[in-house]
Amino acid sequence: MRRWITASACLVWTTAAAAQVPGGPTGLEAVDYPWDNGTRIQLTWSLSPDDDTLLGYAVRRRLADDPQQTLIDILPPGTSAYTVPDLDPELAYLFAVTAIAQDNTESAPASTLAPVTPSVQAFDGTRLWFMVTLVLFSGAVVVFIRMARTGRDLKVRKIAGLEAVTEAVGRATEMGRSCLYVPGIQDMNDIQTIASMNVLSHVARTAAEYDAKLEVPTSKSLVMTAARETVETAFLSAGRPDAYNPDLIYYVTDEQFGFVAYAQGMMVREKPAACFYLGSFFAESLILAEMGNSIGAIQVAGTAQPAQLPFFVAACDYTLIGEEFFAASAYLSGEPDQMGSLKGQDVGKLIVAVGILAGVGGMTLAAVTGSDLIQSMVDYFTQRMLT
Amino acid sequence: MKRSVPLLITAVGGFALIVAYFIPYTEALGETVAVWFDILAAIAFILGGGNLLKQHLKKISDRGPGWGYSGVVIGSFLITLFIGLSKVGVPPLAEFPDFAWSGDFIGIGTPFWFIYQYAFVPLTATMFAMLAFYIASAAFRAFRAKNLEAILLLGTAFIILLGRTFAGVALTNWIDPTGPFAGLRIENLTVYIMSVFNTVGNRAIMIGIALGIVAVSLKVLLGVDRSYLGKE
Amino acid sequence: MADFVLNQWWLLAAMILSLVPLVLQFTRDGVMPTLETLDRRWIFLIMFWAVLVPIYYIGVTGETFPETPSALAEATFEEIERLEEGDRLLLAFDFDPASEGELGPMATAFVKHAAEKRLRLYFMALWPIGPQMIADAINEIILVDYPDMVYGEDYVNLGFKSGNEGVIKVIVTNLRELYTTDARGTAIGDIPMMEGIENIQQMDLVVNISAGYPGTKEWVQYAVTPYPDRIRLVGGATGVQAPLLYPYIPEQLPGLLGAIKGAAEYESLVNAAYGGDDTDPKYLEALRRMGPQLVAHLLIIGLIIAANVIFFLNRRRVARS
Amino acid sequence: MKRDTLVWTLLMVVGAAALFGRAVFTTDGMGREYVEAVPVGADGQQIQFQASTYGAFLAAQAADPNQTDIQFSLPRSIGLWIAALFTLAILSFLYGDNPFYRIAEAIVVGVSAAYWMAVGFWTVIVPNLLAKIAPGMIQGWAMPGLTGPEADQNLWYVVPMILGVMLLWRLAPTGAWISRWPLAFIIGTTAGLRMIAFLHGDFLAQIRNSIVPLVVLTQEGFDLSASLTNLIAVVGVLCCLAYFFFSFEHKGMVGHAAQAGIWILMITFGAAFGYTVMGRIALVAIRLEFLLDDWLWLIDPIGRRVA
Repeated sequence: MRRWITASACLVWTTAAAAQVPGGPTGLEAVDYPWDNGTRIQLTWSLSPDDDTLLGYAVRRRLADDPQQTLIDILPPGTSAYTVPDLDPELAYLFAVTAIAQDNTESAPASTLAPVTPSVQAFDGTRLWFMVTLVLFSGAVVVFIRMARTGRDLKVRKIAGLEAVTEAVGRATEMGRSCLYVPGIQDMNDIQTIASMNVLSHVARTAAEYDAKLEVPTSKSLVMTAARETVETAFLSAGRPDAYNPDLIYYVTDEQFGFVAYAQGMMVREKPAACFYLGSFFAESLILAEMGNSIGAIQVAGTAQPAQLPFFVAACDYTLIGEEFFAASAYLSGEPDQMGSLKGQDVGKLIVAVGILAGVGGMTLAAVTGSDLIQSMVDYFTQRMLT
Repeated sequence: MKRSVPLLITAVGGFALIVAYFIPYTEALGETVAVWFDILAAIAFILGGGNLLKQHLKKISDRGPGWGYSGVVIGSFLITLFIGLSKVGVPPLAEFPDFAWSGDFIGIGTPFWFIYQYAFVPLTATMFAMLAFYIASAAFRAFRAKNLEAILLLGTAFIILLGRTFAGVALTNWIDPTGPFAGLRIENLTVYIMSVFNTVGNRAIMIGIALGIVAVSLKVLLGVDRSYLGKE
Repeated sequence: MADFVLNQWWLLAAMILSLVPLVLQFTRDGVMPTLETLDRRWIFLIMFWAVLVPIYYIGVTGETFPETPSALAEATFEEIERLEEGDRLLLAFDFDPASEGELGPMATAFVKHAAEKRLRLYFMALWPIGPQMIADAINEIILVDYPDMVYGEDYVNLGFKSGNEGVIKVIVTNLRELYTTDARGTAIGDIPMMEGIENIQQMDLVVNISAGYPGTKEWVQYAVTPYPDRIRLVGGATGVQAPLLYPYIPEQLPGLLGAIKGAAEYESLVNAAYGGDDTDPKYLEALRRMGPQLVAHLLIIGLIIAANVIFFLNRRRVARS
Repeated sequence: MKRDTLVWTLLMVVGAAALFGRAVFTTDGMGREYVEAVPVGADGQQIQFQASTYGAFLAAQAADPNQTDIQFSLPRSIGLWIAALFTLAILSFLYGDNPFYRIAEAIVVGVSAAYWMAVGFWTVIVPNLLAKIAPGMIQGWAMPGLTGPEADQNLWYVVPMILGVMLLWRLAPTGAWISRWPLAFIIGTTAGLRMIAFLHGDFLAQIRNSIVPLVVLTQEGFDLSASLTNLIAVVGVLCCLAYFFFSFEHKGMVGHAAQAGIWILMITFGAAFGYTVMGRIALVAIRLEFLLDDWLWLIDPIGRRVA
């Protein structure tokens, strides 16, 4: 039952008696991996003459000033090149490769003679494809924003949750009750909170126009600061700077459940008629949404926390799912710049769909035909371009 | 000055970090910025704490409804803050008996630990526990077969819930685990739903979110969205 | 059961009394109208009793509800059952006190099972607080119930190493690069059971109990994926984490215990095989915790059914009128 | 409604009286905490109190009636009672808003805000800001163990300090706009960092994972179920993406795909909902166990109060 008697396990006992020692690999060369962050070295060697009977090759490294060798990896037979990862750019290394026979006997090593130090280059070439991706997707957004500025008419579909924002604020005004806006419980270093500030600006503007009371409790001091700037600007641009009351935008506590303990108590006492939960939420999502439901408020929620979406979907009137939440401020503003960014996102999705279809097609073709060429193309796509 | 400089700071800060990501010498810049952010957030506590005091002091001086509770907030806030910041009752570390301030501010048995253990933990944990009640009332109200979407939502939740009880498992135990219909056994159904549909749904949501983040970030960096920068 | 009712009549009386107004409302207004306008506080109250009474019943009588092991729990059990005396088992404890409620019972059951099988146990942790969880398991199980197991020969605590998945990447090929001593500071070379151990590919099985990052996902990605033939992994995870691991079942992760339910199933398997007649209550923790789970789940299922009965009856009534 | 409240209040009072009577007049007892004195430090001079149990106390008393190693702890017992009352106060909100809940709410807000401020001061401001700017001073004050490369002065940290001061400028009577500069810095760097992180992490990984062969061949030949699963996965992702398209109304082909997409999303949400229930019930079970076991001593599943 000793399954662990495998190649690597037995490297420690290399003195198996009377075993045929395989021919070793030769001509080991180590060179720095070009265009990287100085953590890789490339090894190449010539195959052992007994390559077809081998179990594989063992690659070891050691520091130039330390005799202790470290096993890095065991490679299948037929391999004659390897990129050593995770090295330190400030250290010099020596490498050795041995051939291992089926009975775990090891050959004499092929060793590098001069120490090699991985060097840091000015550009990380391993991220080249990622840069292409980045340029492609940001480019799509930027190009459409520019196109929108030239006055092109860009149409988008309706999102029910966003149509409801104005209606909800209006209803709160009619009923003489307040609106509650919770911008999530994360700090300004979460992009969802930033997106929430953008939406808040439009909600605040609507509230200013309707003369509704808008209350914004926050869980972080910085969010309170940003929300005050946002709401003040919105009231100003709605022509109601006098109606702006900074005391309605306040800090509660950084603690998630302390915040929600306050929020549910406040909701049951003040009974806001419209509740907006837009931002990054965790477990408190359901507490807020259930409480809002029990007081009969119209609730619009939006988050990019996949784990909390089910609770918002179950308990709120409208839920903006993931990307819809990020699109909300563009929708609400209706400005051409903003519409352009939506189109850019769509182009991004189109590229993704085409990429997935191409990859799936290639992989299926490779599986059916067994063609190594197609397989290597697919591998390049998934292993290099998509990493 | 009031608006154009911040816009410049936003754009330069953001684009510099993007470029830095591709240059090995500067790729760790993001981590430095993250540490700086933590420092800024900690300094901003002063704003938050000040606002908390101001807001509740105002309620007390106005004698508005429930002003007594505001007194409780201020009292518990100031007491906790004083004990926490001044390390009341914290003995120095055993290795450094001469350094009176070296002890762990939340070491077991210290007053701050008592507050944490006997007030902070039970209060927040019970708040968290209230979810069990809300999840039941949400299920009762929301899971009604109004249309196909609602049926799928409640049907899936139902199967998963059933699979979490031995009664549910027993319900499909008669299906031969090696036969052709083994996939209909509730535990297999659960695994299938989670590993196929749940994975697929989350995958699409994640792709959408990433694109949304790109758009929002670019709008912020290009100054299209700048409401948070206030008025001129 | 009868004894319980007789001795603890006051609890049941309190429960029944508290529900009397609801029953009255049912009889007065009829079932349907009551359900339609049901105050959600009744749901809260029923939920409260649904959790409290089983806890109390199990706490007083020590009886637990039966558990039918699922295929995944059986697969997990089999993975360990297949090992032979003296085989090597790596136990990686990646959780903290916050998740101990769910994962503690799994850890207990894994250690008991392994100790009964006389496996050699290697403990390690990637979470800074993991060593405390390891110490708990050693103190409460091995030292108390398996005093003949010798430290360094039958079990060893390698302790915590920082670096998250980086640690896994290294120890799959070279354990000694990172672990020069065990948690007590003894040099690895001086520990008899570490003799000949170069890397964790030599382990016969890896058990990972995790509450998040780093955890089972990282073990799959950085240990099993590169060495699928040499490293076998089973895991235990919290209810929140478990769904994220399903995509790896069964190829890369032949066994998985999800949440307290998985723990209870595995516990019942271990106790059935090694528990004897009078199992120590500490080996029944998950089964005890399943009591309130079961009743509460049945309650929610009942609520969903009730909600839909109302919905359909209503719709038919509307259609008729 | 008033009568309801009265009835409930009466019930609570009766219940409390019964529990109190049981604790006082029977031998069962309730709500006491015990500690064990453990010597710590190099010379064992310092004494630290660690949590113990009533059972251990009884055992120690039986062995030596004069022992002082394990003893009753008044502060911890008071703490336990406060914790139990807080637990009940929060739960009482399920019935409706009430003064007990409002007190608990006020305390949790005040305590937790101050708690995080103190944590921020001792774990961020002191080691990550002050210790970088003035390591010598901090080493002599609160961090005597600060040595090695960690103890080098790093004046770069003056930058976040200046930004912090600008942020606090809001409190000054004029020039509040200066606080927009640090805010702009935070928002700009967040946008840059998150964009890269999401695109390079989740985004590419999700696309990579979506690329699977539609025909799965194994040693035994064509694997129908695996192929079907892959097909569902690929079509499913594309349909969900179609749902998120903003440019097209959900009509025609796109409409059908988007419809299928929303079905898959609903299955996803239902599954996550069902799966979360278990964890949430565990949370309330732990709170009730705390009340019944640690506080009321009504149950004792692991024998902590048996000698």
